[in-house]
Amino acid sequence: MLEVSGLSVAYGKHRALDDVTLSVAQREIVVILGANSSGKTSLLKAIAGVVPKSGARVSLNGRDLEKMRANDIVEAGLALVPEGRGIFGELTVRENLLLGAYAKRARAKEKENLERAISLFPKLAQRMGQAANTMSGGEQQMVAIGRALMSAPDILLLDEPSLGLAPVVCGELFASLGKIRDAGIGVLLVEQNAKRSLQIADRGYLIETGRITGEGSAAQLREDPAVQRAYLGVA
Amino acid sequence: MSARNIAVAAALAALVISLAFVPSVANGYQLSLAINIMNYTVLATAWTLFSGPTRYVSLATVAFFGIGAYTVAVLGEVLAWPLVLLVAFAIGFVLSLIVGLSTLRLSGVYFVIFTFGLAELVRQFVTWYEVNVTRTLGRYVFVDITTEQIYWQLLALAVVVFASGYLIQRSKLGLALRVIGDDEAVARHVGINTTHAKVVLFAFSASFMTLAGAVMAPRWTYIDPAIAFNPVVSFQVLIMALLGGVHRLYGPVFGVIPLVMLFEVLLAKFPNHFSIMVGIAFLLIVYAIPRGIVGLIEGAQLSLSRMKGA
Amino acid sequence: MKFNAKLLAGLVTAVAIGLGAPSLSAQDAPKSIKIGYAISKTGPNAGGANITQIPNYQLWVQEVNAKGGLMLKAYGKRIPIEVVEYDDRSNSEEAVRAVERLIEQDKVDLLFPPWGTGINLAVGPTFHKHGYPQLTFSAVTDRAPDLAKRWPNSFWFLGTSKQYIDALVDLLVKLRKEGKINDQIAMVSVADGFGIDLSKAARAGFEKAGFKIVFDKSYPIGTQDMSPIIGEAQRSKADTFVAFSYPPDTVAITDQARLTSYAPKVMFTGVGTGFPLFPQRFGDNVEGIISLGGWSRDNKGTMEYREKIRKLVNRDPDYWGSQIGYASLQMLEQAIERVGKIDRPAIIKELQTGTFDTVLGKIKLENNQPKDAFWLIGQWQNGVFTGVAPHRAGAADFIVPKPAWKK
Amino acid sequence: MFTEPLLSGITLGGIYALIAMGLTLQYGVARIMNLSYGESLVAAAFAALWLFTSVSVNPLIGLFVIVPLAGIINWLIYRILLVPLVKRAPSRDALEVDSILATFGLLFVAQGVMLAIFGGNYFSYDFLSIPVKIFGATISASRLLALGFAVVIGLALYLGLTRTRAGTAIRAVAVDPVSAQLVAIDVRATAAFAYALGGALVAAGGVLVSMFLTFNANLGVVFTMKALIVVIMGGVGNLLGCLVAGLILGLTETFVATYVDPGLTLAATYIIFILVLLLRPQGLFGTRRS
Amino acid sequence: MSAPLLSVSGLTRRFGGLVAVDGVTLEIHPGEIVGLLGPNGSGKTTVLNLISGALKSDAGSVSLRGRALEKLPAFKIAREGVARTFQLVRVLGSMTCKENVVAGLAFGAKSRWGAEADAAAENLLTRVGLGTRANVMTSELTYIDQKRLELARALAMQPELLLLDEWLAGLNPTELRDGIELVRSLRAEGRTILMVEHVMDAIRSLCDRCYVMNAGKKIAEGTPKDVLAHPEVIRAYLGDADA
Repeated sequence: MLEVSGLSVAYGKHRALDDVTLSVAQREIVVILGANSSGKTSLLKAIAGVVPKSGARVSLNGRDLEKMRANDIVEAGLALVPEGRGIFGELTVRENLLLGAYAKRARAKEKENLERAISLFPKLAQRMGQAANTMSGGEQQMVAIGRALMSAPDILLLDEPSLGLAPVVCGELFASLGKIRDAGIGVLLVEQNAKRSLQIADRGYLIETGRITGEGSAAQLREDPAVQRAYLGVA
Repeated sequence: MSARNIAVAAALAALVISLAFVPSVANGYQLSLAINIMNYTVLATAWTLFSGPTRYVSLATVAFFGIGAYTVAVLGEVLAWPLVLLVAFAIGFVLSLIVGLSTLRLSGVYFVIFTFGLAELVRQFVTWYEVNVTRTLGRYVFVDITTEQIYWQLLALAVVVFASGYLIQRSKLGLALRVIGDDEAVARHVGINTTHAKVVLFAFSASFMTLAGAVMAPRWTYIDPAIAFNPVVSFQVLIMALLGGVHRLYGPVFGVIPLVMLFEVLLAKFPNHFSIMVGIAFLLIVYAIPRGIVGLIEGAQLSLSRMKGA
Repeated sequence: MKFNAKLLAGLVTAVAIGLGAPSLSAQDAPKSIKIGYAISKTGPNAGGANITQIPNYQLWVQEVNAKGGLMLKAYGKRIPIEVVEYDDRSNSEEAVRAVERLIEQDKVDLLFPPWGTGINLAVGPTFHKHGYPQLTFSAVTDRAPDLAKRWPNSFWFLGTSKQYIDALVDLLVKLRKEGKINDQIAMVSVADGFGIDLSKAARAGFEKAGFKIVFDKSYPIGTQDMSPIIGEAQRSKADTFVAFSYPPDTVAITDQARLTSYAPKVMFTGVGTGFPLFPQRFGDNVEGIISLGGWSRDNKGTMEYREKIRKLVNRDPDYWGSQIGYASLQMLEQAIERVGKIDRPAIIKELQTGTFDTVLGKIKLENNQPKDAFWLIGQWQNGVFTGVAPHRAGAADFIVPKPAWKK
Repeated sequence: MFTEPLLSGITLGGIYALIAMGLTLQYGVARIMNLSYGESLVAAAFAALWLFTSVSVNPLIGLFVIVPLAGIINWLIYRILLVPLVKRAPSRDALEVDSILATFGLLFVAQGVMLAIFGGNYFSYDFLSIPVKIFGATISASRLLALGFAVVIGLALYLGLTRTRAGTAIRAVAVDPVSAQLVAIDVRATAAFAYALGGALVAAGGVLVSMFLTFNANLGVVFTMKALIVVIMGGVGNLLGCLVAGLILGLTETFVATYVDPGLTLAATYIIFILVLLLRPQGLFGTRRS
Repeated sequence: MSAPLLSVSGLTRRFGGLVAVDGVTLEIHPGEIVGLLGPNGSGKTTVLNLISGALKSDAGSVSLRGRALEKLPAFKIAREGVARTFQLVRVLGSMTCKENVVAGLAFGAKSRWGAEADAAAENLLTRVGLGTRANVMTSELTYIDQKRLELARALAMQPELLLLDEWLAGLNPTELRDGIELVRSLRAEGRTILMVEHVMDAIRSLCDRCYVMNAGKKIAEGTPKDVLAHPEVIRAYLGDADA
């Protein structure tokens, strides 16, 4: 269970996030909805320890994360698939995946997790020796998610995984997120594809200019005009 | 012009005039020290002219300095002195234009090492030419230039460098370079021809270095490539400028004076352990004064004014 | 020119007491004689300065002070020596400034010269301007006679490149006449002042004597891979191989020659051949190699000198400049004591005209240069770098051909 | 006639590559522009000399003492001297400038310590200076050995970096330090390790070249610059680039010396270096930094 | 209808295997405010980069009043009369606000310098609501003020065409209102603007016409009301629930 409360992030004078509180349980998909620049990416980065946060309490299964460095947070069981994927372009797919299991918590189960990642994304099996930056966007996204799964996380954070993907690929991707949840992992998803993400999500938060302005079950949010407004403005 | 500007200008003029009288009060050693400070002031300020705003770290200083010195070695006894200086300036300018045009694609450390390679290449070519064509290595420079004259020439050169720097800073070119230093993409999108601006400035900076080399050459009687193209000069200039602070025109002076003095003290106190002491002094500077001496002063001023304001 | 204030006061007192009164008294004597030097302790010149020059300075000062100092007749007592030293960082500009500092700030009575041709020339005008004798023994330049005229205070102990080349050519001509070598020479030189000056003189000298230079190349300073050069020389079929090299290249050239069993009948290598490093590195294989300098095997003073240096710095002096340097210091010592006070013009005069007893024997300078005072060409023979040319009394027989390399 | 310059060019190039490999790690992974790099090499050469002449330990055995020791010392240097700079640097460029300044100071300290111990004299000792004939060309066993080591070390390094978990982590840090922390890599510890490994490699280079080069305490800068040129020409952080650039420079030197003029060897290498940069500003095997 | 100010035709740009902009064609007439919409990663910013010369196109043409721009370097395009702001605000950090604006005044086709430029800069700063902050360092500014400053710098170039890249993004509701007012006042001056924007309220109230992109291709054009009701646009934004 990931619990975040009172999280704020500022870049210089610009306050990107203001007093955000949320939680993600095992075996659930939580989606953060919101227009561009509303602070979604900052939220994930702050939780993962990549950008400094102020005044937050972040805990994972009862362990405090807020003072930890990013690499220790991964060890604690939280993995981030960053926006733009953050894969190691010059390294091969296999190397990228195996690096995912660099965390000590995941080393023992490296083989198992690799098999699991490949069964999730069978396409990768034929591409293991290829340099990651020579692959298509969708395949790169698979590598990124596969790599994150290799660290055997309890909670997986995904930042706009559908970005730049063709619709068909996007569909496969979302289907795989369901499987990941079913494997017992909690997923926190930042996504602008609101409809599709609400279809697979259990719950969601709506975030606007750095603040949480709404939350509810996926069903509630699907019907909520505020969501549409956040994306398309007042009709 | 405000009253303050007039006061500053008057103070600077007074400073230059009093500096001009240094040779009449100083003994030979003190004059020599003054020459050293003046020489490095010219070099480090010229270096900062280009590297300060653009943030290109150049190790080619000695390439131009050495070319200036060699111009004197070759032409010193043939041409009238002002002509020699003119030729040196012209050679420096043309060469630096070529270099500038060809190197601006390089960034970061690639540029640093490229400029170092350039200096060494010039040195190797001069050596090879002297060895195989003129069949002498090492030229004797018997030019009738006294130490006092060298000092005055350097002083004049320093005034020219500062004046050019000041004018450039106030010119569109100066603004263009500051924009480039802050954000090259923005610079292009406000209509700045970034290549042009950088090359012109590089050429100015390099020509001043060439002139400094030409003015200094009569100090040594004998010039060979090892003396003229001593890479230590490039490093020393870089270090002095960075220590002083490169975001102000007068910054390097604050690096030159303390470092020259430090070297003098250490050379005298620790003739056998000079290296160790310089190294330690250096590390202390890097850790204690990360933003250069001017940064330190400005920081202190800022906190002072904040205290007053509070 | 500035007078020593005490000296001036002394003079005034002397005049006041009365004409013809006895000279200065012991009370007026300075506490010490200050001698200063700036030398390359760091930078590329440090290697040479450390071998040839600095130990001499240390040894001489130690010996003089052990005697209680220099005997100054004017005060009727010995005055100890005090040393001020700086590091010129192998940089001409630093050297000029350091010398000025020694003169103006430290007010030294006398100066020792720096190391190397370039830096000695750079500080020349400063020595001259202030009237300090400059006894260089690590500069080889064909301009030495001109310079001595231009700066009469300067003394050029190591001679001109022409002197060395003449001696070498004489030696080679003799060998050729005896049919021991052919008339072909392979020559390489380091692309630095020393190598170029000597190779230029050698080119003229060899050609004039009817030798053919079949291989003639220079290489950049710092080159340590000598295989292309030795390969070319080997293919040239010349009996004589001449390298005007610096210490690291001297070692590299010798090593490469030994590796490829390149054994020219006459093998000449440059600076460093006379350094202790050389026999240390190559052992018996140094036998027969020739270079600049050389010692007389039967000179007792020479061997004593070597012992003293060994005791001081725990290694041998070099076999070229070291001894000459020491001799120059002995001359300075005698000149000062003869003058009896620190009167630099008088000391310079005495150095120019006097005859001195030194480790090299009696020396009298001509045009500020020693003549025939030391060996120009030496050869490693039985573990001693022995003087073989110019041909004069005590010259050892030249071993030719150079013995084959031992593995 | 042709094999001789070829062989000595390859040997020389191999040695250049060997000298540069450590730097490409230190700069490519730890982002430290180490100007005191050559001093590490000279220090190792002195250590080998001392072991050989005073304690009669053969330099090849000496490697086993000197290399780990150098690794430890460099690790300490990183942890104590450089970590504060890494922490305070707001950007990679700032760290580069700071590291240039700091290691410049370090250069002087290291050089000064060596001067204090050994003076400015030249040193050279005789070890394995025996001729070996290959394809009609003669070469010294010590140089050949250095080439051999360059190949072995290069290969071991290559395999280590590509086939092991730690090695892959090092490459990951070089490629993208931000993402590296997202796979639980402790970037700072990895950088320290890479820096130490680089220091150990250059020490190995120092021991090997001490067998045939004449050196003194002032020679470090020469090696630093040679290594920098190889690294920059090959492309920062790229081992293959190091090897290729080293070989190009070595072959250029010997071929120019043999067929053109020994006086132009260095000029030729600088020309090639400059041309490479003008045509490929990121080096032969480098990737463009956005 | 008047002749177009900007016409873009068949504009294409690839990054590796990805076609970021795929044969985009659009036209902007003098005095229009045109919106360029589309979900993240659809290629909008790339289009702006291609027009302003920050990137070179692989195919297609861009012309301003009939003058071809696609081969020109960025600084020449700027001098031809195209000014822009950046997605992530880019003010010049070592300078004061006034100097930032002078940077925009000094190098354009109608370059101004010296006292004239100082006066113009102060006017522009007042124009965007930073009149009192002329001598403040940019690092002291709040986010919205940095955006204002960036706009002032772009206006300083007296552009024929102004490109705004998510200029309204990241503002809180009050700031957003001010921002929209500011852009609206530009329209009143008769400026021609191409804006990439996600804030739909702003689009609705500001734009005369819109183009919508998805996956590098243009998928719709028309008035804001029409395109935002376009099923394909809605699908592009909110996702296709059925796929």
